[in-house]
Amino acid sequence: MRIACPFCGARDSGEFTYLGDASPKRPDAPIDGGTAVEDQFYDYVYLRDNVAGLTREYWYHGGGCRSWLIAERSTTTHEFKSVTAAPGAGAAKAKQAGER
Amino acid sequence: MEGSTRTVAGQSHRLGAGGQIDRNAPLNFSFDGKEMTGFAGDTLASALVANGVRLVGRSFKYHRPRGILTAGPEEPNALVELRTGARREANTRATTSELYDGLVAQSQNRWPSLRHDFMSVNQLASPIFVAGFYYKTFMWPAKFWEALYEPAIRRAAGLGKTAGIADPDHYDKAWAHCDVLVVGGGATGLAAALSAGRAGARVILCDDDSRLGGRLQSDGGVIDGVDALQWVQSAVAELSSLPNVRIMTRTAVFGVYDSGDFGALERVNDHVPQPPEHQVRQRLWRIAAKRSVVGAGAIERPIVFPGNDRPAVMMASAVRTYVNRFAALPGKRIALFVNNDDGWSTVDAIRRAGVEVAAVIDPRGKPATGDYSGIRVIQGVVADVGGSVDGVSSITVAGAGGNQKIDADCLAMSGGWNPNLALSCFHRGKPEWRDDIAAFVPANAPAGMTMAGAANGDLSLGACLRTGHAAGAMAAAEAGAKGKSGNAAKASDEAFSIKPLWHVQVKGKAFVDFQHDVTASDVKLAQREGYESVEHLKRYTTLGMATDQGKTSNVTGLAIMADAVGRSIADTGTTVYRPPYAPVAIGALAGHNRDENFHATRLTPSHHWAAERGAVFVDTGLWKRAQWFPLPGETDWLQSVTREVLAVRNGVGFCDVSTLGKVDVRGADAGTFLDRVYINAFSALGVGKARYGLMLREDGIVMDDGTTSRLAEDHYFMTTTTAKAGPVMQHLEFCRQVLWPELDVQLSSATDQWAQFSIAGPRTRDLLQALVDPSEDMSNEGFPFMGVRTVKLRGGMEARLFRISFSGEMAFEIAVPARYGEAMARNLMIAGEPFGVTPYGTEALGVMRIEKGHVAGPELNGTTTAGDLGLGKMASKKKDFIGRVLSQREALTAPDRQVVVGIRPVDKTRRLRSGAHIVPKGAVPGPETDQGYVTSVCFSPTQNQWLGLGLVSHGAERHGEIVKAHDPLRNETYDVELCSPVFYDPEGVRQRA
Amino acid sequence: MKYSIFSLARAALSSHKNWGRAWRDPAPKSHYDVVIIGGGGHGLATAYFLAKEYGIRNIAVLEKGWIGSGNAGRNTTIIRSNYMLPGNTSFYELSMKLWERMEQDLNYNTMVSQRGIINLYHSDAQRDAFARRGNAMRINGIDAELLDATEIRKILPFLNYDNARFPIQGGLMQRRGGTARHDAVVWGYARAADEFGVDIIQNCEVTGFQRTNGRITGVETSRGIIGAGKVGMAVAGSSSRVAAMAGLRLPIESHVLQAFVSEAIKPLIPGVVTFGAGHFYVSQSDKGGLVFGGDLDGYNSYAQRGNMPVMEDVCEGGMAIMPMIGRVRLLRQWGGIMDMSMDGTPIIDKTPVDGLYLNAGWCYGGFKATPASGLVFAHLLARDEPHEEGRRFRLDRFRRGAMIDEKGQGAQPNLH
Amino acid sequence: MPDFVWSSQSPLKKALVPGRHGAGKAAPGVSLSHVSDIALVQVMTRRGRNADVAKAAKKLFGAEPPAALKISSGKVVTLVWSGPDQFLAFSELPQTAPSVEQQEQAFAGSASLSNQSDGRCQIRISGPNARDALAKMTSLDLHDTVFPVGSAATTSIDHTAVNFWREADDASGNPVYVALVFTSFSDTLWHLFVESSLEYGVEVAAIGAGH
Repeated sequence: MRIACPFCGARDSGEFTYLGDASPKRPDAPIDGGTAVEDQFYDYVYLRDNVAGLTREYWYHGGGCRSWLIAERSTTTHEFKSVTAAPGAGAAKAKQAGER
Repeated sequence: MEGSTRTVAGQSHRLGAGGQIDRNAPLNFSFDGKEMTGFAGDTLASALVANGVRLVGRSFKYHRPRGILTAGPEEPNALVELRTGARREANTRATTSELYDGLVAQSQNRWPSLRHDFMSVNQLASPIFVAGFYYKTFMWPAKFWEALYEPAIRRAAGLGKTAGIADPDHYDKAWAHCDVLVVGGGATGLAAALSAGRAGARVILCDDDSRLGGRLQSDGGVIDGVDALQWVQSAVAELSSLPNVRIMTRTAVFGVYDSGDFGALERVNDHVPQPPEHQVRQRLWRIAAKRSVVGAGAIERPIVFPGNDRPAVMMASAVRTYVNRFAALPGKRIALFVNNDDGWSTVDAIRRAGVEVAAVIDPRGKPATGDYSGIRVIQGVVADVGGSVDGVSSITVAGAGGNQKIDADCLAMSGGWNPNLALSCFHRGKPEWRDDIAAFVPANAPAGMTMAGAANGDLSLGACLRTGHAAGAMAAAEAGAKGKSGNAAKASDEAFSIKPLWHVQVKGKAFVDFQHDVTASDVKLAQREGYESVEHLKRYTTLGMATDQGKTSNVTGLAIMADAVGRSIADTGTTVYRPPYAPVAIGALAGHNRDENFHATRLTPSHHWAAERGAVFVDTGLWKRAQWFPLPGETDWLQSVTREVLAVRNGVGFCDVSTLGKVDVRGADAGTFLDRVYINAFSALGVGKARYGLMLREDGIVMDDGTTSRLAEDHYFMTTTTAKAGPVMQHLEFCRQVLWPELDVQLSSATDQWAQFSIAGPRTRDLLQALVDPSEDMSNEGFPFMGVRTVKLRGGMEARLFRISFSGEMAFEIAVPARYGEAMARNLMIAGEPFGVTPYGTEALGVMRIEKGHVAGPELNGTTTAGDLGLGKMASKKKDFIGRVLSQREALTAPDRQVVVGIRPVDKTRRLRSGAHIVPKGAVPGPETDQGYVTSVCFSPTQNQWLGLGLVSHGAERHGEIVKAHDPLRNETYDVELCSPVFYDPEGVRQRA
Repeated sequence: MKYSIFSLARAALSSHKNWGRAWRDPAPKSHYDVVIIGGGGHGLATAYFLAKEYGIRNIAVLEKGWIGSGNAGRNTTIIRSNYMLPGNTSFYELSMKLWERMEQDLNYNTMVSQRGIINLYHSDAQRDAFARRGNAMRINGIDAELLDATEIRKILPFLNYDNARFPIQGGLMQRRGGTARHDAVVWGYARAADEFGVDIIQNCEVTGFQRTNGRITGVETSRGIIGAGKVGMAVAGSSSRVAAMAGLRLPIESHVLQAFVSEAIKPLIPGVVTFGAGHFYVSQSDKGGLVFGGDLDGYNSYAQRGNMPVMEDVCEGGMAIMPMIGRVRLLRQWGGIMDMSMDGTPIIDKTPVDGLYLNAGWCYGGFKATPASGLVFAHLLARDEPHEEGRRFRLDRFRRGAMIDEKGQGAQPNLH
Repeated sequence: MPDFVWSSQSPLKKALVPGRHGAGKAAPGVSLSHVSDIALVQVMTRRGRNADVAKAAKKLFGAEPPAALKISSGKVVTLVWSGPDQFLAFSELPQTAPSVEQQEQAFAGSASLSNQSDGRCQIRISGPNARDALAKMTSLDLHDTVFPVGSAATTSIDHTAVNFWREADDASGNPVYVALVFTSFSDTLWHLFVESSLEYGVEVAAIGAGH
């Protein structure tokens, strides 16, 4: 399997590490958020859509340029539809996660 | 060659002329101890055929005598143990093993000999040994399964014996890249490679055989008006002249994986007795291809009738291969049993070799075209095969006029052709049924793959050349090649007609899967019992699960099942095709990475120095670390370690700690970044100061700890544990790039840049005074606890010095660029010599951290919280950090959690062992009384007893309580006292001295 | 017909013409007391125990393909109860005890073979971790032995003791561990459940749930609507997909785990050998093939196939520890869809949806759990309260922070 | 007071055995060499400061920061692309290259620097069979059209990250590649380089101190 790193081009999957679903966003965590924030974090950390089909997911090109990537990939065919850089890869200046 | 039946001396069945063999290169070989001779260009199978050998093996279950069925990788019967000693290879197909001088082969799965195989008594019990019989019996008494039944079954099963000792040969792996991968070097593949290569595409052409040509080597023909073999020669010459084409013979493409990756096995040196020096036996190729053309041909299928497994019943195409390519005669009076036109072409081959055609049996009668004058043709079927262990002597034919017996010493059969479509199905694409050729054809090939020629159901030579050319041209264009592909080669489109005949339904054992002894009646039994899904059929009868993966049997088996169920073959479908297409040696899949090269080895900057001093090394992840430094006269590791600990506690010692992960954290927001990563605050840390930090995973569990220093306003230097250096770096980059891209922070691993040594003990300052430049103030005020700065060393060197302690002693860590690591070790020895300086290893390091109650890997086990480790108070209440929220969950803050405590045996002479569980004194050990366990132990020279750390429920409140350490694995139970984890200098006076 | 050597011998006289179907092929009825989705080992065992132990006979097991076509038919057939954490230890031991009497219970030879399992260790730290585990097993009444290198060498003389990258120091052995014939387990439970009147309905895919006032009242299938008093899901590999039809998100990811088998060779390896440091475990089947595997491919997948890096990684592990297998050939590779939970431990619980019960998250450990999973899930379905041995496998444990994390990897399923 | 000598040590001091190894007697198919004294600084652009970094690099090294997947050659220093908005400033002439302090000054505020002069080990591989040997180690496509002179990549060898680039061809027109491997892995990886080359015949040389 090869993954097209937006910086390095197509590379053997052995250079990459998989993290998981890129859809969940880390919730804001006010210090006094109480159990409501726990609920949000529980959802963020533990619950997954785990779809059979196209997903957005995090890959890390740790065996290469050390960029975090967001790939659109099918879990049924393993085909990559797109691979883009995480908002903060390189010297990119983003106000917050998700901006690009 | 016409009429030349004279044979070669000593090779009873070798034609006097013809064939692609080198008669000037005779090769000696032996089979079951019998010496024989063949020629260069032979396979083991063709050499056996040429020597008149017909019995070559025994079947899996019934131990029936078996001969050579095919001439290719689909062979189910002719499996041998090839080579001897450590190089013995079980289950090696004689049909694909190239002959070399001195080859030694043994038949397998027989005792005491192939001819007289004791286990052939199984045939007597065969009425009971039907499909799945073992699921219905061997159940009583229960204990007899492991004791009696199973060992007997295991001994009887299996096929060949492996060497049982390490494989002495080398393997490696390599990558290759191309625009167009062409699989198969027959007519189709050559045409595809030519058209793609001419267009300018980077082409790799792979063929399993030692020479290109595929079936053209066996069947000949006329292409572009010349003899087919001549055409092959010129095609190969043209391909070789193209710099963008790479030809890989003896290379089998065995699998297609994601995004156009293919696996292929090159048999680099299987055709010689053993690999030359510096060369590998086999090489695994990972081929990355933009497009692929698969011209893998087709496989002829047997017909199922009683006696179809007798030696010298052979596929018709194999008969042609042996006669034409190898000038070897499978028989001297050959009968044919065919149901399709292609099978009839065997008649010509036999006639040209000057051998008698006993008869041709075809349920359709004589075909419409072709000159078969003088040939005895019987419209009918073969109902039985007579003979002995040495094979066919007669066949019984059932025709319109009843049964008749015909003398023959070989029966060539053809039930039609199955396109070799496995590669197209490895991504779980299902093939489609085509009635006109009575076969499955590819339908859903993986993206980028084009099936062509016979593999796609185009069985005529003309069609192979046309479709191969077109597929190659298309693939090249899709891959971006701009050149012209030229014209396709031309050959005739011989007619192909077939009348499906799967099974001659008469009484007698008729085999579907030869190797696994699956008969037609087994298939029907499975159907009666409800195992009618093809996958159930396969699993219940083991059809297609032998070493040939059912290449000659799967389609036939499911056709018989379809018939039994009353479904069409198309509706019945196939089982899932699974790679590898042909079996691959495990050694080749491992390549270089075996034995000591299994994983890379990391060496510390002082490694060679430590080795010179006789250090004993321990594997810590990939690192080799000095575990202790034995001195002459020391006989026991504990003696050495105790000496090292006492030397530190009473004087000074040093230890290479370069393996700790080190990260340069820089940027305007580096402090904020660390505040969010660690549970405690770092933005307020002063420049020139170090602080212990603890980081959590987002689920609130401790991830790692370490000391992080502030070297400049925008420069922190983080250390991680040795084990977690990689995962922490990945985590930090995730935080930087994904979670908080708004922060200006840059990360760089500096682990390998620095040689870092811990120097510890009350004489540390004395040692350092000797080492550092006199201008450096090393007093407690001038260099306080947790201070950090760069110092000048004597002799013209600079070092980073950190006043941190893991041992509880007055200690520093000193870091210099890695190239000076060895010099640093030597200079520490020199500087510390007056103070009895002692190098110490990881074991002494561990002893001292346990004495001091510092947690490490065994406590940071991925399930403990900061609170569990007694570090809950470190967590800032003013800021958010990774893991904060979920660390507050009820079960992670429950009062009965297992927390870190000190543990010391009440009997001071008793050895404490890690892994012992803790139960209340007086309680019966059981799930309800199991309260924790011992995580780390050491013999403490300062306390003069074994002691340890543990995780124990309510542990913090139970200091002073006597409990039991329960260690049933080592038959030990003894009293221990729970106590504070800090055994040594609990006030921390020494490290601040 | 009862299976025995005598019935076999009698059948032989009539050329085995009299054997009937091992289980019936009924058309679905309009309503069942319990519908179990998933005709794998767990689903069929659940039906068997519901009928046998809890007296519920009006049961359907719905299978979208052929029974055993999921992970029951795609595993490395290992059985063991060498777990260390409360919740796991006694559950898997219950399973082991059920394995030990399975053939007699089912009248089907599932070839349960207790030839032993050995987990090798290569460092003091690994030894200590195994000591903790082994002692936890012993405290729970489970057999375990900590062996040193000399003892390992007696049992496994063929391992690499000369030049291994990570020298073998010893191993944790469970002699009662071993293997069983995976397909036979499916068929045995199917046949036994069928005899109690359970309808096993193949080629019947569930496409939706019927709900009344929020409660599940039936399932929509490719063979029509089937009413149900209760619905139990035992569809490891597809748990998220089926749960999504009921509007549920689960703490589960689907991952591919590959396994491999070699050509059949004469007996070489006695029991199960696990080389954890090298991501390699192996046993030898009764037919003679080496059955082996290693780590997950590492990415979410429903494709039921993997890639080369893991195949290579696993073979590297094999050659590191067992260099005698260099010339043995890998015959087949396959991939199963692992229901990876967030702590590596299964879930057997009611769901927030009334009438829908969940058996999921088996990671790569589902096969060995088959009998106990069936019994515990049957108990839950019959009694509406957890079985004693399943009481910790709750769905809400992640929210509460009561994870059962044997490997300590946290909410990162591909690391479990 | 004792004398302290600070002699530098190559991480390949044991692994590297100069001379001719492997098959054949004729010209070796592969040449392997190691330069022990290198200067290497990782330069990582701070957020949004690419223009400043380009200016500073031009001034200090006489070279633009390298384009993605390329090297950029200055007078003494080669700038090797090592990821988005970062590069390595590499030199085999550390005495004449700008010092780390000079670089820190030049990039103050615009880039974060990390001295890696001892964190990486340089290995040069060349010769008619260099590509064949490398094909066993790297999944990169090294075909002339894909990886011409001046190309750079960050990739992995034996599961270990390396920086890798192609220099000008040698006098015989054979390709020349340079790999920077992590120092602690260098002993292991050197053995892999040698083993992969043995079948072609390999000439091994060490350049610089510490052997």
